[in-house]
Amino acid sequence: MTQGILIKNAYVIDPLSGIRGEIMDIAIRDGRIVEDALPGSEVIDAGGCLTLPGGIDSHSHVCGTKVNFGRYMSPEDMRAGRTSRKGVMHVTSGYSVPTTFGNSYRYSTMGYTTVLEGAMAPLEARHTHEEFTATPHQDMLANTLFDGNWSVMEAVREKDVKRAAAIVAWTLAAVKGFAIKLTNPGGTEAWGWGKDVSHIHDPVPYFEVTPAEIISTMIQANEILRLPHSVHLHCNNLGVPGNFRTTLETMDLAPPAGGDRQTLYLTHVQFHSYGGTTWRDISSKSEEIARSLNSKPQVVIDMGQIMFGRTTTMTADGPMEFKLYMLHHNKWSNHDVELETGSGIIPVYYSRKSLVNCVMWAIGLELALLAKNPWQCLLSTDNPNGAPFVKYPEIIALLMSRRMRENEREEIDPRTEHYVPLFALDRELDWYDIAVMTRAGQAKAMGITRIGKGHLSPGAQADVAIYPLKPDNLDPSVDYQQVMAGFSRTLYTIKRGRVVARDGDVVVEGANSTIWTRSRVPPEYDMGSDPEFTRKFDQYYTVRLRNYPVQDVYLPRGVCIETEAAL
Amino acid sequence: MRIEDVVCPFCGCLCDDLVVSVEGTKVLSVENGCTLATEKFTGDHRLAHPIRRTGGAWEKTTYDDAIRETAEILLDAERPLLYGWSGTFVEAQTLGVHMAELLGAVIDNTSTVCHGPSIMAIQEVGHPGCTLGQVKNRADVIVYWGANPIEAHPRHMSRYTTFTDGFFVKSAFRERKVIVVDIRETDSSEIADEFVKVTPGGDYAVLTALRMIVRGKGDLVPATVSGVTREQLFRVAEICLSARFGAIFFGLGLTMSRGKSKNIRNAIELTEELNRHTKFTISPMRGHWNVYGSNEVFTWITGYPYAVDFSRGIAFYNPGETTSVDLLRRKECDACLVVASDPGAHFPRACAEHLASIPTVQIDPHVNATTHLSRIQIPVAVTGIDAEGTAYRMDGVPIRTRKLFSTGYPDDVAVLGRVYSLVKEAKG
Amino acid sequence: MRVILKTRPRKKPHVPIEAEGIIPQNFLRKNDLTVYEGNRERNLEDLFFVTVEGPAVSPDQVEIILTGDTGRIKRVGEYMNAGRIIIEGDIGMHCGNFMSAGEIIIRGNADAWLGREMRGGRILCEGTAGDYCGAGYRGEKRGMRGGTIEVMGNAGDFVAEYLSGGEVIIHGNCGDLPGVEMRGGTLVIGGNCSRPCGNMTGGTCMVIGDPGELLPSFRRNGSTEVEFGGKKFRMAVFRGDVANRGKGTLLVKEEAIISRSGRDERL
Amino acid sequence: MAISLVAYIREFARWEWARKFLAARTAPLVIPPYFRNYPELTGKTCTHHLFCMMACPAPGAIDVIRTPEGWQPRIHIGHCIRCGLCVEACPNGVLSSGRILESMFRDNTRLSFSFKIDVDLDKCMGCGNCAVACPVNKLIDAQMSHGGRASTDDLLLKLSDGKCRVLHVEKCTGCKTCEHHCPNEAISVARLLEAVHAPEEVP
Repeated sequence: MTQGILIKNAYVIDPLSGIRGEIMDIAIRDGRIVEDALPGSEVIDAGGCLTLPGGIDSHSHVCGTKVNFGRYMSPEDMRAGRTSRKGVMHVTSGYSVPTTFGNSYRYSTMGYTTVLEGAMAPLEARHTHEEFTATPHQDMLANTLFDGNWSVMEAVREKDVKRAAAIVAWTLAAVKGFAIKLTNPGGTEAWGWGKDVSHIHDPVPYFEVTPAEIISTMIQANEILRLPHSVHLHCNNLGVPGNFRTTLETMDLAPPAGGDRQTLYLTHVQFHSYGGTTWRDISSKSEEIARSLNSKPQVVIDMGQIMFGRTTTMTADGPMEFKLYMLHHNKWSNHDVELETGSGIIPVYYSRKSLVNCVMWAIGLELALLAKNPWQCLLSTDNPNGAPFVKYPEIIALLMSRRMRENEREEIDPRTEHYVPLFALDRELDWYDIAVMTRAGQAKAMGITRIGKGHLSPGAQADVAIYPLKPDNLDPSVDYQQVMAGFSRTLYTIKRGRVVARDGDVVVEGANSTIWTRSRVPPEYDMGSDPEFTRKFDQYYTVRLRNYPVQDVYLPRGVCIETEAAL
Repeated sequence: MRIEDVVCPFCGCLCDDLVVSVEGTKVLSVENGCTLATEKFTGDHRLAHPIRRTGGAWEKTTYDDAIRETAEILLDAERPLLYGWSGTFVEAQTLGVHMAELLGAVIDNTSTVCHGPSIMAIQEVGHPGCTLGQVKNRADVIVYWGANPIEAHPRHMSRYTTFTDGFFVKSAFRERKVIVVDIRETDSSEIADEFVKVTPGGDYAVLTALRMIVRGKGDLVPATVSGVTREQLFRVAEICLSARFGAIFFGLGLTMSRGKSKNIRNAIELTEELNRHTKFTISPMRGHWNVYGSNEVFTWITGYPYAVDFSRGIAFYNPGETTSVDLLRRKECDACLVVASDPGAHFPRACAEHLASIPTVQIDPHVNATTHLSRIQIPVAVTGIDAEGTAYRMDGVPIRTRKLFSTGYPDDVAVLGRVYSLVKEAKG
Repeated sequence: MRVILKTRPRKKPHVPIEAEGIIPQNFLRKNDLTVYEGNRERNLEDLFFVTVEGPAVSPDQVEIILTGDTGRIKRVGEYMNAGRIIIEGDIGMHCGNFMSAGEIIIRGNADAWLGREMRGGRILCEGTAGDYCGAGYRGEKRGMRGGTIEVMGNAGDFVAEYLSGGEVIIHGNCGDLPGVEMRGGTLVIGGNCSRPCGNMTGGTCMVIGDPGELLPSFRRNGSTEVEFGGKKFRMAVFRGDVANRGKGTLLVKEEAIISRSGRDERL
Repeated sequence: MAISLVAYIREFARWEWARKFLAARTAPLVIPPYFRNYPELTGKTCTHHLFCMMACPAPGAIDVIRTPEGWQPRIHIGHCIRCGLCVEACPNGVLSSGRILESMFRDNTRLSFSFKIDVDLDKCMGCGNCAVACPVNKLIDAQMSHGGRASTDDLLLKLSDGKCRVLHVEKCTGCKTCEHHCPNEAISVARLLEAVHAPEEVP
């Protein structure tokens, strides 16, 4: 193996470095981008093709208990996408919830090198980490669920922000998590009794705290701990017609931060932007949401785009999945996690014939088109909830081509246009916007630019994707088919300085790392020796405190981001 | 030396609060564990070294030779079966699946003879479940259906359900109602508030009747359904409906009786129906301590929880066709590797006979019924005693077992890793 | 065109053969098909003596005759869309999977999953059929969607599970839970069975013999007269399965109900 | 009819009888020290030891119930045989009957309970139901009642080497919860009631 790689004639867009499309060379050595290549480096001629930092998915469900249960309960889904062992590639199966290697290979061939698992229940963190090691071609991060955490809710009730922060710090370090995830805060605890919360001021049974209080406290705790990412929030009332009000109220909870840091990341906002009162009169409220977003630089969202076809929905939002089940009456799995959170899984089919689905489809696109700043609206499908991530290229094409949207308009329920503003939007995103929405924006929002993610400046991690697209002689608004094909399959995907995928095939065994965070707190805030915390742990969990933390052996290449908590 | 918080590698309860005293490589005492746990820690019938059968007799062999011969047997076979896996840890199971991929083998775990039907039912209708702590802290109604936890999971009731106090259940056995459904009185039915005695094979109809009552179609329920009176059915439905949080646990009495997966499906649909009124969950009582781990590993690598056939390169799954018992009954297999389980004791006679007629290799610490069917046996360390690794509790909570001391035995990963590299070498 | 495939003797006769390539449309141009014996890839000729008689211009004109030790051959006729396959003996699992047109005639017995997820065409089995005849795949919500399966002998358990279209006729007895989860189509059972149509939501099932134990979740809804095998029968009509909000129809012989009424308090 | 009535009066209205009836003098009635009436509440605080119930030989004669003021014994007159054992058994003098308390005080006697717990090791599966349900254990070790882990050896019962072991039988209050909840009938509690002279020190 040569010491390095030199990529010549690359059409580089590197938003974080301010490069908006220049033909240049990129030198790689020892897994990092360097100024100059070593003599004898392997030379890759990009031939003017689009070259971007490795793709980053800031919200995807690919590993862990509920994802695996999605696979477990869906042999019919596994019938699609089966490949046999080929070279270094393991067998893969599945379409909407592929096997770990399936996810990894498909992400790799799309140029993705970093993926954040959207929801990890702390108690079952070990499982997520085990699957991370079986998703070998992406660096992984895990959002850790705190939405129904009893200790946190008690701290919120006592209005003790510092204690909440200390609990978060202890938990993230124990389970090797990356950031705070709140999924329907309070609602998952209410679901322990088969209930839900109906708005952000609706108190949680017994704990008598409101979602708004949980969100605000956790935002403060997050900033006290100086975690790289902000609070990552799945709002209350997902998928309920009229829920845009909840979303707007929630956005108002985000305090402004210093600089251009966000204090709140709202995920899959498409599912939270519905007007109307029932499924019959559901309408798009993307304009209201975008207006609020455009006035709040402290908020970042991702789209949560849905795409037509079959998929599997899975979320920690247990009550929502049950409501969905009652609608579809197909199959339903639920998994409550003691003292922490819940989850639910059901398969769905988004149909072009369904007005509701068409409205949902339009809303996601509208959010991306109406958000003035691409750094504030990232591309996602909340894989696999809106659609499997393999649909990203199609979404990119839709965003870049008005013509493609018009063509799609012919295919969908004709009433859609009365409920959505999509077809009035002329905006077509450019290559730069896409680069922001698929990697640079993610890296910035997740706060991992410092460890060399999402950009190509010297010192950065050598995660590079070269797509068979030549922006100089391609008009994406016309040649959207080519855009789609190009983003589906890189010429080269380079991960930490190694070519991992070439022309759609993975060519090496992977060796990913897992990125986690640890906030140093003063000893009096160490929950591991807090009598009240440990007493409750001993009495109410079913595992021993000593058997709870994820051992280092589960992170063979762990990367820890340490912060100093302001406690 | 006293070692605290030891994880028990016996049943699916995976109790992790044992205190084990050891001296050198000997276990002196086990605290907090049940009889089965203590037996596992203190019992000692370990095979000292690999053995192979020549003619009618056993001869001692080396690890090198045994491993090489195992690889050869597997490489020669046209329909090899890799069976077992529930008594070992996740890392070894992972190797097993990768090996099956390369060999074009069928890989199957012990679900095939226990909760395979439950998995099939879950694949039809899903699984509203929860972790055991959720039951401990909230449940006021507990149903054991076709399960006898006292025998098979002795501490289930005292650690997770009936007797343990939880956050919202301060005085457990006074506040929780226990319903036991079975075809006969059992130890567990002794402590039930309501014992429902069903005629053998009648579970499906009883579940159907309960669903009807919960749905408000109770008028159609006849005076007795499979031996259960209409009055009792209504009483049971009323207890369930008035629960704040109910939990159903089902065992082999439901999975392995007439109707099989359809019984479980019906029970799951009853749970779903009850969720329209209150909160209910349902969970299988998994037997082997890490059988759920093998389901998880198989699933994340192949997409299917058990009975995965790689003979065509891709993963194919079809219980009834690719499950071990069916393969052996049809005499399809021409070689078998048994890891950490005892099919000789659990499989029907015809299957065991076929195992004896083909080259069967067993990787297991102990001499057991399968030893008598095997051509080679390779002893390994016992996970949870002299080896460590990940295991999944019956509710999906992963726990790392502890290694109490070192013996000279290699663990499953060491042995399988060497077989795997030989296979990899041969397959290029 | 007539293609005669006679099995060659094998060293390990129990190892299954997967031969989804054996369908009429594949024999129009070439005979070098791949089949699989266990985990080994084989040429058709390795496992069969192949004789081709006469020409054909379309798959409709192709008739395949399978003879010899055929009981271990799986997936024959999978995705078949025209022509005819005649199996002189027994046939292995998954015969006629997904077939959409054409005809399969089995002179012997068929193993499980006969006509799984079948879309159209006709399968005639002169012997007995195994479990899951005319059923679907694990986790899938729809089984057989069209066509006809006729079994002259008995069939196993879970016949026509998830049936959603087409017709399954079993002249003999069925095992447990025939028509379970049925949602459309027609199932006719000439003989006896037990617990028919558990959890059905749609479709029609008719049991001419003894329906064995009936589930409590069916509501009596009058009676009707049907004809089967040239005889007329007076049938009790049930609607259900009410436990599953079902709107299926189950027809059971009136005499069977009367003779049962002693032990079944509901009727 | 009239004649017989007259005869009747004549027979019974004899002077001798009337004189004796009106003029007789006997010693006043004294309640003997051994007389035991239905037990009454003395107003002392019941500590819910249930010794009264355990000592009572008549089925259903005494209950200890929770009232708004706290626990209190309740006597069911129809069942009570007035043996007074409950009065003697109560460690707190909650009940009184006749002069029992008085004479106990005078003679310095009392009834003492002790318990013997037998575990049939052949039947015991080590399920831990008894140890977790045990109300004494519950007071000593919350971890025990929350899932069966013994965090101390001060417990009355715990699992050791796969069987239930009795560690501190002297802590037993004889409630028999363990016995009621043992699925195998492997554990039994014997109550030993004996009269002792002068309250002994609890070892």
